[in-house]
Amino acid sequence: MDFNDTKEEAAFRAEARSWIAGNAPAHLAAPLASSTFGGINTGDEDPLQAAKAWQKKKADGGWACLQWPTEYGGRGATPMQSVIWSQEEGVYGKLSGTFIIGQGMCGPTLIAYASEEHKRRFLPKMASGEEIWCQLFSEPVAGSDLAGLRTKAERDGDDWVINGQKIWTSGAQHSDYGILITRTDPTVAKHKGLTMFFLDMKSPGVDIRPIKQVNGQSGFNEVYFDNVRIPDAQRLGDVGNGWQVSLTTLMNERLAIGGSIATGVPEVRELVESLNMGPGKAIDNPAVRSKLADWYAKSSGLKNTAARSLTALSKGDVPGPENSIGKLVVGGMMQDIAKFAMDIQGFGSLVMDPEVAEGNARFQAMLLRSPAIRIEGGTDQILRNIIAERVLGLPADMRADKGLPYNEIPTGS
Amino acid sequence: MDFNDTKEEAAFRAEARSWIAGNAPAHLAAPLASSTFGGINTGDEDPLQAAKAWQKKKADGGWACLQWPTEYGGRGATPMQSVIWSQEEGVYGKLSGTFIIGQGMCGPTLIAYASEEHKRRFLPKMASGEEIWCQLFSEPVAGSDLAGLRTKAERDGDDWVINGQKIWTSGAQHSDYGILITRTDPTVAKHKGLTMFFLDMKSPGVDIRPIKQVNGQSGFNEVYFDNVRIPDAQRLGDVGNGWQVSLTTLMNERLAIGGSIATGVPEVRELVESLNMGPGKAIDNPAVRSKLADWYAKSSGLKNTAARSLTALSKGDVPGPENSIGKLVVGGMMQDIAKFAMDIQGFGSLVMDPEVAEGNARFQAMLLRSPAIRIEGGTDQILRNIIAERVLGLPADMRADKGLPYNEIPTGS
Amino acid sequence: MNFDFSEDEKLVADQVQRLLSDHCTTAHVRQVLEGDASMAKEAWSGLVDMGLPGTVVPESYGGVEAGYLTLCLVAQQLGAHVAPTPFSSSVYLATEALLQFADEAQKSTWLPKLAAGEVTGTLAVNETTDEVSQNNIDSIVADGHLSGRKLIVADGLTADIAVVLAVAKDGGPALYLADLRHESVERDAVETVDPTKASATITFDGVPVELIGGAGEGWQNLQRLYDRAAVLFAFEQIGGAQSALDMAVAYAQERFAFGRPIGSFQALKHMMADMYVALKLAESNCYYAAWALASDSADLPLAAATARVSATQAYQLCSRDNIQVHGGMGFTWEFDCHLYYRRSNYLALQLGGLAAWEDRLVDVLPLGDSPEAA
Amino acid sequence: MNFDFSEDEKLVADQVQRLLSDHCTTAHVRQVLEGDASMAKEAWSGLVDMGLPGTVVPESYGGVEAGYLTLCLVAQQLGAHVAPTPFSSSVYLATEALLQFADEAQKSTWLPKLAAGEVTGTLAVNETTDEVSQNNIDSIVADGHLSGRKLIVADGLTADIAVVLAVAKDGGPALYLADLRHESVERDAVETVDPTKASATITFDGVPVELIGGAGEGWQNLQRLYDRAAVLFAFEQIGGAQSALDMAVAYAQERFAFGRPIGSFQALKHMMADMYVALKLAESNCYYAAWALASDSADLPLAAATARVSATQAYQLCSRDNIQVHGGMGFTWEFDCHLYYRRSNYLALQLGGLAAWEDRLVDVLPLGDSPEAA
Repeated sequence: MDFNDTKEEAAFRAEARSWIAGNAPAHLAAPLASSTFGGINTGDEDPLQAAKAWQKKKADGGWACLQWPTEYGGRGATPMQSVIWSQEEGVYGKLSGTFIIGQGMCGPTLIAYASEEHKRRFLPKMASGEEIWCQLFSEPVAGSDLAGLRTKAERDGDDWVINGQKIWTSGAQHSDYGILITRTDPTVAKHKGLTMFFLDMKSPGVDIRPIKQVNGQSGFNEVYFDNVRIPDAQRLGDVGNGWQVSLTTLMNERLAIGGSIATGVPEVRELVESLNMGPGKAIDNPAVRSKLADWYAKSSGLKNTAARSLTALSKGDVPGPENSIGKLVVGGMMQDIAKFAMDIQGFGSLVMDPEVAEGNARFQAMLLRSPAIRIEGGTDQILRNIIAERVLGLPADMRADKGLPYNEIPTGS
Repeated sequence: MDFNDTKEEAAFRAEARSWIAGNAPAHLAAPLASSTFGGINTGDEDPLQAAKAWQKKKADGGWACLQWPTEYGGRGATPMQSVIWSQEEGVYGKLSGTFIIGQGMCGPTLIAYASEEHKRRFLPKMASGEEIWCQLFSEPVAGSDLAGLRTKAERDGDDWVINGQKIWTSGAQHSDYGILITRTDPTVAKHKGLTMFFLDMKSPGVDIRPIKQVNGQSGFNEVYFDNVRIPDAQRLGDVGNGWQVSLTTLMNERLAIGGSIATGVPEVRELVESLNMGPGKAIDNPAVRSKLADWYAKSSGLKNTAARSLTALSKGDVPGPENSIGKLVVGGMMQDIAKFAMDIQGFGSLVMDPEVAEGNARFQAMLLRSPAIRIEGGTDQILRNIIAERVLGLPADMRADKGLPYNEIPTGS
Repeated sequence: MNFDFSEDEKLVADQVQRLLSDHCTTAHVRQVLEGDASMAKEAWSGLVDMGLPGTVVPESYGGVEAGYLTLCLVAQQLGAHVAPTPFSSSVYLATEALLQFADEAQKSTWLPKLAAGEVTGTLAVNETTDEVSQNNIDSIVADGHLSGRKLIVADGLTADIAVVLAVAKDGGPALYLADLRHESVERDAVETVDPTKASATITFDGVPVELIGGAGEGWQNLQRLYDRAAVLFAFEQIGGAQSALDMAVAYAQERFAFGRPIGSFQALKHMMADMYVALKLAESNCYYAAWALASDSADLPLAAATARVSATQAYQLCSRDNIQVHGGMGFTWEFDCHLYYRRSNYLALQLGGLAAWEDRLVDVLPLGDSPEAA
Repeated sequence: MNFDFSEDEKLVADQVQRLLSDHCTTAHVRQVLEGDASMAKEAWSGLVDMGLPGTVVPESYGGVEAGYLTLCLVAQQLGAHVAPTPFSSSVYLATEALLQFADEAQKSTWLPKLAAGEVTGTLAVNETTDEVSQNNIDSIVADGHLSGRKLIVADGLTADIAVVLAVAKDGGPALYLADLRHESVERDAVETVDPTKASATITFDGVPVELIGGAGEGWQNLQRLYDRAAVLFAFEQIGGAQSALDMAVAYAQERFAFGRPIGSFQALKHMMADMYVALKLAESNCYYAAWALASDSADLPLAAATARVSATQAYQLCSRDNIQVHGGMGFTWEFDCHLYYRRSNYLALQLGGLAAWEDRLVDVLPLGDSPEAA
């Protein structure tokens, strides 16, 4: 067991650090560091343009999508090198949010299922941020029950014609391409009649409508498909094999999301060290200390779990469903932190005006954004099911849809 | 809304108080008050004899089973009078534990289903404590799934012949009679083939074996039936109607158990007021204060909920499943209290010797006994199901045994 | 003993319920949320028409003298509808402060107007983002004029008058009455998690004020006022909690996943059962606190803290897990879940947060009073 | 970076696992529980035969010098089997104290015997039922003789020697070494929630002792010792938690109710998922603490407190909810659930309770170190 860099790792780290020192947008460091939860702060610059600029520079320098093969715009790096890069990239990593879904989920799916020609055409521009990708999976009737989706794809000559609606599509409004799962056969069991494609988001018949969230932001969208045509060449995997393809994507989602995760612990710690409470500072209050210790232990446990996964990955193991715990732990913890942080300040903590209550908006942002963590990308309930069934080997839930063709499953309407 | 006694209530209270002052075993008050959780302390006296003596005296004075009709040994009192009596009986009420199952559950079942002759024969002696009753419901294969029971009753002339095994029978070892639910038809759906009886616990073929619990006590028993004969006259309700009869019993269980419930709150409060912790007493510690306040609010909520139920009962309402919350709240709370009380004392709290650590055994007793609260008489999980389905109207769980005859239900073996 | 509200009291609650069902739908609440209205005007007019701002004001001051039990049930309905009206600030805080501490002249001047809804009032206390204490009040009154800044005042944008905690120049803290329409008062809208509460920062620059209650008694009187108001806010909280729970249950019955209603999954059933339990405990504690308030019981400080603690917990739990039951829809602007979530978090902090009330509960817990549930 | 144990280290753990599977079954544990044996003798002999009491003792003192990482994995196995042996007291506490603080002569005298299992040791600290502090140690050493009473000493019934915290007559607290076989030592068995821990009250009536470490440094040295031992106890805790979770999962798969395995009900599935999460977090924190211990990192106090806090929580949760999964059977004497429940509660308090360790964690948290999970 050794936490220090090996000689090779140290050399790689030095190289990364030196390149970053010479190329990163230093003027953005301060605003990025003050970003509140659920948004990034790039000062006077347009966030999307700032993100694209940094991504392009990284790609040109050979520092984008490190683990991808070089011919697809990557560096052919090891998982460990990828982590070292993230550590060194630090605050500038906040600029990558726009590209995570494409690079973390769509990219690996293309690598596994697209034609060589498509890979060489699309992956380098995905890596460089010149083209942004989104993932069109969830539907109004198919959230936790993803395989219950309805969006229809029908064969018409060399094309497929798509009709239906997707929801919760992050970044659809500025995406160039997307991967799309559809139902091609409603008469077989629900997991069996699905097919995956990728498409140009500017195709005729694609209509993107932002969803306003509780926190006022609109990171998600509804996407409507009205006779949208996709060439069969853009099919990923076999007809009827879409569920297996989606599992590739979702397995990579766990890696992408689990990779770096905000917990709220640094923020609450900073608060309690400065906040007055009774005769002293909040950090002197035993109730505060007890909670801070528990939260620290949890966030430390996640960090150390990630380090173990990384070691396993370095040895060639495939990351398993045990990586689902990060989001499960953080969702509840951040809700607790936000509530507690505001509670110990009392009524005044409700004020969001940064001139009178600097930093307070952080906890309000967490309060309004954290409920979504417990839902997006798999609810707490689905994650517990995954852990129980796939890690612990407990039996599956009873299935009301077992053995039924998709079009005979009860829908309540 | 008025918390004061009405004139009639005040008169009744005075009468009860006066009778208790003249008749209660005052020498037992101190030991009873120091009883630890899960046991009663009657000093040098045998607890069972002390309990029987007090019960007999109450019955002779007309203060037993207050709400029963006088012809069955009761007083024909109102629910409110019954509560006033309990308040006045105070610490001596701890002597009633032995009789609760008989008087609280078997009695009401007999009143509803037994013949007039049997009621006049058995109820007065149940009220006076001269005969103790138990309830033979749960089985090794039928805990939460009570209706899945196997104990077989077969008709033979005017008798029924019983074979099988019951478990978790409180007080079977000193019971004279019991009510027993059996399966009389395994070829119909599981709720439909059940029949209820009462029997003499001294019948040939009844074998009672105490179950040693984690805390070393043996309040529960296994009871084996080997060709035990019960006259058909001792059947309660129709053949095949046992499930409905059992619901009468179980509805009264909620009342009996919900009626008075130890929470652990007074004990922990006493501890934190005297325990040294850091520079002051534990009660000065904000972490302790926060927990104490939450526990107090919960126990107060239960007390006030009971008062609301009593008001409803006084107005003629039937107590509903919402009374299930008491045990659900207390089970988890007492576990938390025991753990916390020991935690803030550290290693020394493990010592049970009353000479060196007076009162400590209380929390150890809670620690070892409280896991059972979350299980006995309906697990936390079953209670949450009851609240969700019967109070909130949410849909039932999917049933693997739905529509199956009892003898075709999967058992895993 | 009779631990229930009377038929007359319930009748008033039913009337309020009907009023709010018509004039305080979530569509009305959203108008205020999105800045298209400053309050739910028809709802407020309806409450005024029913005389409810004067529910506990004596008839001699123009009130209807219907008692605190009635007021509790009114509060429960307002909470259930997330009502954006100045009712709580004006009635539970300003009117109550005058009833408890003002002299005859002050009562005669203001109570009839408050009872008639001609003016609305509020309470101005907090000046910093630390929990309020005697040591962080810097507003000062000298020669009958108030100067200072109150960081957050509920309904501060719309109120006409305010009861203000300030320090006398040569004395301790005291409560003062200020007319917010005075030219030396400046109000700035303040953004909070619940924009329907019309919160403001209010700056006083030498505003003439009158002392209410004893000089130097401001802190104790504030505690007394908080104890009383806490009971009413707790009823708003359980009203809101019930609505959030009802919303969750309804959605779980109609939404299907995996071929069955999501309410048939134990994970969600048990979550809602726990919401119910928290609400039921809070509700029963509120009932007791209502009795203590209505009967001027010595138990009021403990009963109020107990109700407040459990009602805050219940509303925060129910509003939070209602979102979870709704899944992705739960955190959209379009669904109503966030109305309850916002209000629950606002109410949890108005009058001070949970930690402060837990501390107060233990403060007022008399020795030897640790009830077993009877 | 390589965040895993080596093959050699795992090999030792496997050997211990095999030893304990044979000689430390729950039947063996029950012999001690029910007073029919004072320890699991074959298991202890086996551990001695493998040289494990000397795992971290230098070869020059007769140890095998296999390192702390190995010792952590041994501890995990002992925890998994709820082993009733004097290992933890003798190795993590007594041997460790001598290794850290003793002088050459003391080491030469005692370490070879401890490493060979010829003598066993323990640590004697607590005198009251308050959490231990510098202010509640009344045992006193005058002229090299110790008098006082230690309320609870783990393995105090069987240990040969003890490291004792006491106050020098004219100085501060210090650690002393006492031979428990001396005639002026009286030991009384003490009943606790876990009778397999051979706990004793020990009274010293003028027992000759030697100072270990600096005079007046007893309190700081105790903290240092606790930091080191906490890592090893945390490994025992996660070992036990894993066994409790495994037991729950196995039962939930085979027990049927309502025509299906109870493990198919979400209420139980999710309970076990939460047990797994708590365990996984604790396990990862333990790994880091093992590294900090083995590499003498400056991070040790923080890493130890972090591992201790999460391991205590994980074991208490897993042992408690294992009972719940077992339903009625879970609280019978016959089923093994209570073995884990007892041990989890004993281990949670030995070295001080959770509140004390949470406090310590925040004490040693360096400014600016609040990791996001990377």
